[in-house]
Amino acid sequence: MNFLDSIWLIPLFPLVGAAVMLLFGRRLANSVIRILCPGTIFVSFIFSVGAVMQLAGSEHKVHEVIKYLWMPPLHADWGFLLDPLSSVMILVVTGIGFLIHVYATGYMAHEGGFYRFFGYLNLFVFFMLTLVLANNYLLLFVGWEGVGLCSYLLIGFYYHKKSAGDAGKKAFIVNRIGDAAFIVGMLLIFSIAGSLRFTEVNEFIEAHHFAAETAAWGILSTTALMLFIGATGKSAQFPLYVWLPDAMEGPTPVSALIHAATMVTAGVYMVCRSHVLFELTPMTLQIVATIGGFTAIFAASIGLVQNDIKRVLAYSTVSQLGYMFLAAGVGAYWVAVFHLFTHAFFKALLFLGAGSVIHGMNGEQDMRHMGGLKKYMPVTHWTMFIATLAISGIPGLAGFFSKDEILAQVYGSAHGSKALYVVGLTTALMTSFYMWRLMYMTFYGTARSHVHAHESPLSMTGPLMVLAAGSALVGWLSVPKFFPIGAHTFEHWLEHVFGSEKGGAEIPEVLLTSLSVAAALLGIWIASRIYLKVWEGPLYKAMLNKWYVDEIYDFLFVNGLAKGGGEVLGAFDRNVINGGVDGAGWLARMVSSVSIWWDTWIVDGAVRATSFTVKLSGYPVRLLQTGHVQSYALVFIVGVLAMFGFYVLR
Amino acid sequence: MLDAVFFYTFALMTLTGAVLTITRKSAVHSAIWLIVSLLGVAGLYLLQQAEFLFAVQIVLYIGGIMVLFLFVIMLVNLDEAAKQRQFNNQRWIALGCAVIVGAEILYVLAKGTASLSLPAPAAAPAAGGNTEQIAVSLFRDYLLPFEAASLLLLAAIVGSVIMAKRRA
Amino acid sequence: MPLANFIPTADDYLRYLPEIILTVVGVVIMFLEAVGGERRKPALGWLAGAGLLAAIWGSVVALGVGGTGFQNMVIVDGFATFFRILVLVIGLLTIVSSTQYLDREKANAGEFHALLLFSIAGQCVMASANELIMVFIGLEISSIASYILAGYLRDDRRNNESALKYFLLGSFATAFLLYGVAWVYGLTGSTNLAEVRRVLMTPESAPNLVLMGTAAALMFVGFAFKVSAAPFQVWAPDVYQGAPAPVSAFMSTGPKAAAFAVFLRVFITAFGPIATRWEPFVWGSAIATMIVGNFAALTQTNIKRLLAYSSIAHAGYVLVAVTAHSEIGTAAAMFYLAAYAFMQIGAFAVVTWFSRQGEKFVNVDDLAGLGERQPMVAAMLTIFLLSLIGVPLTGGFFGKFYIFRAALDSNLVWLTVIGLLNSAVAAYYYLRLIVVMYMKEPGAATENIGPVSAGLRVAILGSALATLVLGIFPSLVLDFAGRSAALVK
Amino acid sequence: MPELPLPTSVPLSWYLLLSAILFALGIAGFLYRRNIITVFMSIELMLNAVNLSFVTFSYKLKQVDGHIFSFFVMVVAAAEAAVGLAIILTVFKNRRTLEVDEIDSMKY
Repeated sequence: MNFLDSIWLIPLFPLVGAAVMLLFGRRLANSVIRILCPGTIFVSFIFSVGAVMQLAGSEHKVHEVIKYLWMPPLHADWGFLLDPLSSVMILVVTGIGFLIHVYATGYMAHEGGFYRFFGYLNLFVFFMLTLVLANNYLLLFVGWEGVGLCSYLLIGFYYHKKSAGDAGKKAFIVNRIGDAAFIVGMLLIFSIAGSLRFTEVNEFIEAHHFAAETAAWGILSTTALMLFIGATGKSAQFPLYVWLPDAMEGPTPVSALIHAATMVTAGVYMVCRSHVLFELTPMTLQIVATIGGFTAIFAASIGLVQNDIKRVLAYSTVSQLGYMFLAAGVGAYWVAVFHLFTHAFFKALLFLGAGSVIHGMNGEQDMRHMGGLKKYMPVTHWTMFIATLAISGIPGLAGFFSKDEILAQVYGSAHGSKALYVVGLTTALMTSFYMWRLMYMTFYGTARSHVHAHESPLSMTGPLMVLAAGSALVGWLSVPKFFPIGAHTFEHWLEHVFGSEKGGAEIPEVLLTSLSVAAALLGIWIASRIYLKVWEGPLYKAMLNKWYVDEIYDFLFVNGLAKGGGEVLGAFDRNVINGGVDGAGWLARMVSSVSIWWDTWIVDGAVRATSFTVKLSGYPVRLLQTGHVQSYALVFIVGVLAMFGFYVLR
Repeated sequence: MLDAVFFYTFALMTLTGAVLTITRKSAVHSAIWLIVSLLGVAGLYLLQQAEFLFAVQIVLYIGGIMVLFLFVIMLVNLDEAAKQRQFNNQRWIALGCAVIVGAEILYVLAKGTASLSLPAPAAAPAAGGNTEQIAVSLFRDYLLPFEAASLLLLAAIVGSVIMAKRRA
Repeated sequence: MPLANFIPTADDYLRYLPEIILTVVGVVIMFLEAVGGERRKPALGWLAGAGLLAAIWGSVVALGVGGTGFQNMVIVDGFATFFRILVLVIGLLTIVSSTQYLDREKANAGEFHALLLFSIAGQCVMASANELIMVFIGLEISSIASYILAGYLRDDRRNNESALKYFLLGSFATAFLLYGVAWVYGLTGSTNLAEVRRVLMTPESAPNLVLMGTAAALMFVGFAFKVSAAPFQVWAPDVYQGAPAPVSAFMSTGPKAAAFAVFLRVFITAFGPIATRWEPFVWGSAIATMIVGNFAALTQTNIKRLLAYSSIAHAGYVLVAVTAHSEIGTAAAMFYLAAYAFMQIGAFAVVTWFSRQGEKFVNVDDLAGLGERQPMVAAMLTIFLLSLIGVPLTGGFFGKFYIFRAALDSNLVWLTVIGLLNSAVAAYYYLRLIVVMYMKEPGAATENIGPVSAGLRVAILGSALATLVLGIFPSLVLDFAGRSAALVK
Repeated sequence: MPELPLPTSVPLSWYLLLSAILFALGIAGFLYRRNIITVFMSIELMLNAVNLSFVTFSYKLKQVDGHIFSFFVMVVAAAEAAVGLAIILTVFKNRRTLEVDEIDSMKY
């Protein structure tokens, strides 16, 4: 069977699934749905694997299948493009998508609207596959908006929760802003290259030898910047990241699939897809790297003190996406995709694990009420343990290889800088801290609630185990150059798209690797010092200590400094006396408090400002639309005056 | 010279009529002053050799439309209407705006007329009086608008009957 | 010239076939209404529908003998045919969605249909006008009929008010239009569009540009009123809110499409040579229209009023395409108007069904729980709203996409940016409807809601289908629009 | 009929200025009168201003096309008057008032 020419079928299977679910789902038994929906994704997965294998075997590493000339004047069609880049994406989408579907059959078993949930989920996969397989920007945009729409539907899945509805709405509207920029970018590309097909656009740009816009800001830079703004919306980068944490209102499998593994990486994919353009615009690349780096450290600092288990992961996702943009921004596209790939495994696993915990705790999401779950939920614990090791960057696991490579590239690439490297390294430290904080608060210590936690069913733990294996192993697809064993498959595979690496400055790889490992270990150590010590002690002391930390926070940022400088000194004293460990924790809290302050006042402020604007816009309307015919006529006359004035005064 | 006298007379009629139309309290008075103004305009038509329009103005506008207006004014309660406040709250702003619009049109006209070069007539007008010319033109070149106007009138008749008739 | 030259030829009549068919059918309907009994009432609706279908056929026939006719009074080209068919289809959808409404409100069906046909005939006249006098008469036929339709339920206070406001302000705006026409005539010596263009193109006979620009501005007032462009849009919310729901659907699409047709025709054909004169105020109006429409819609609680503001905003997007005054701009405007017509009529059809007798339920909150009670209708309304937002795979997306492409092509960068930001704002109020439909518990309005009548079902499904087809296969319409967008030969 | 000489003592533009003033007066009437019927009459003033312009231009151009346009304007004015007055009557029947600024049940 020729899988290569059948790639157009890959998105079609989930679409059929979605259509069946949404049209007849109500009449189907749950047991049928349970087979059918993951089944369609699995078939897509098989086709994807087949197609990728054949692509690997073929001479030409680009395969285009055009099914229908959709809009000939725009050079946009229902056409699909399989190349090493999209092949990575379809494997992630179908593979991890399948596992999450299986997981969801267990997780959602007791929820109403089972069929609708799976209908939307399948629809999402359809749009996601359309997005990554599209051979032109327009079809990519169709998928782009489609996944946004499904995300909106799935976040708001809990209809009765108003916050869910609001979160969905917020996600949709914030994304519209990014989309507006994307459309402009797309139109600019068309006006430059006269086509929207990736291959033709790239050929055009290469054939016309555009000079890189190093000196002055030009049309290419604008185009690339517009595309990047579009990406910041979908991939939750600063300042458009605000929707992602709220999106956690949705069911956990949705968070895992959409808000961790697939949809949010669409922006990274799109930037990498347009790498030919970005290569020519160093200034835009600089912006990409800066925004990426800033988002990474910023989101990580907020993640330090979140108490909702899913929100920790949400901020962590934002932070990791920042890493990917950081990589793309320094021109290391393949590394960005590599991190995207490994991240999909361990982050999906973390979310699913968190879901399993929430499931086991009967819906509890606050980590302060967890603890000691290790013995009740062994599988969940061990799989999450692996994922946490992976994300922290412990050598041998997936996250280590990709993150290490990013840091090395940031350090060594022509576009990179030492400052960004320090940012990345600090983020790595923070990441390992908050992830281990999560682990300690959830699984270790003593139980802090009376819920009888139970392990989840096999349909949920099965995918966890598969993902854990992935999190442990996929990193070996591309190891650092000085590593004695391991492959460079991933890098070489993507060289067909991004070209081989140009020899940059000599990178002290061993040193860099040691540094990042040290950062990871330091984070774990601090977390264990603070949380393990505290939670393992008597409950009383734990409460006391927690209270004390919160008090500082309250004092510093809620009650205000003016209330008593002496207490600040006292608090500082206690911290200094209590040693560097607590001091580091305090510092972390401080950094994080600033970020939280930003989040509450500026971000929520923006949300409040929106509703304020809505109210405000009512006033001019009242002034204009009085209901009186003659004041309407007066408005006419003012309009006429304005137009005449234009002629008279000019 | 004589035409100047006529012009000023008719112009005065037109303007006085118009000003009084929009300032008289009673709707009936307004309507009557409007008729005066329309007569003035009719006179101006005559001055510019538009005999046909002069006749139409008298017959259709004054004889038809204005009578309709008066009829409706009589139909609604006149006493009550006269007692009502005649000018609305925005009258000063409104007047100001109207003055500015007028001034701007005048300004543009004044500025423009200096260089107002009307195109030369395409062809010498056909022989015959104004009414005859109009007849020829109306039933040859403007046949279609003439027919379309019948549809307009039909729609208007149907419309006003629907609005006015008692509910079945 | 010999008299024979002035006798209209058979081809002339063929070119005018749609208008003739509509007039004849309209008259026949009124006649049958008078002689037929109560039982024949439903047949009148069928007859009107058949008349519209025949007129669509007539438009195609007319295109077969395309060209100018009746001493250059009309021009039948692809552009005219596109808009003729568009308003005819709009009429068809209005008729199927109004049958149940008329029944429910115990209104007279025969005269309603006759007036509707006359109004559409007027819009067809506008679409094919090649002479300002035809523009004017077509506009008036369409307007006079719609004044009456807006106040069709004459015992209803809101209907009255709507008709009165529409009528007074409409006449007011028409006076400006006419004053502009008078100046155009005085400055160029003709009211024929091609002739006006010729005069403006010839340097030696070109009139004073200040006066010409002012004339264009005065005419713009008239057109802007009809298309509800700022600052001449103020009437629209009141009128659409007050008029019967199917009539609002009709008024916010049919006359608007026809008015855009003449707007484009006049400004691009006749005033094309002085584009630099009118471009600035159309530009300003486009921005103001989008902003006013979208921001005013944010606070609305009445669905009809909300849709009225949204229709203003959409007029703003089309104005962006007009400002571009290029062929792709024209094609984009044509496509957008078609896509917009379906989504707007569809949304209004749902409102028609939902509002119940006397239009009791027209508030946004009344929709609560519709997704649960009537999932099919809710899904359809969702499609219309998504299209109004401009989500891909719906007609609204491609409409916007092409418009902004045309704008960028003409270097209207700011217009594009403001337009796109506006479409982001617009998502807010449309989504509110979706949220209410799906995420709120059913209230009094949705508890005892009856099924959708057959006619409305056809209207809703048809519009939804058209919206999706335009979104998935836009080239079907776009190719034709692109081919017929060349207004200047 | 012998052609009359152009009235040289009154420049043509004066007719246009007169027409402009008449138009502005119509606007003023529309904007500030409260009685709906008078408001409507103001529109008639504006239409007359338009007709005057048409006739003047027509005279200058030695054509009758302007006359014909004026004629159609009058026809339309008649049709509008019929429809408009009918609408005004129904409003009066329903509300017992002719004050235009009391007709404001729909706003904002």
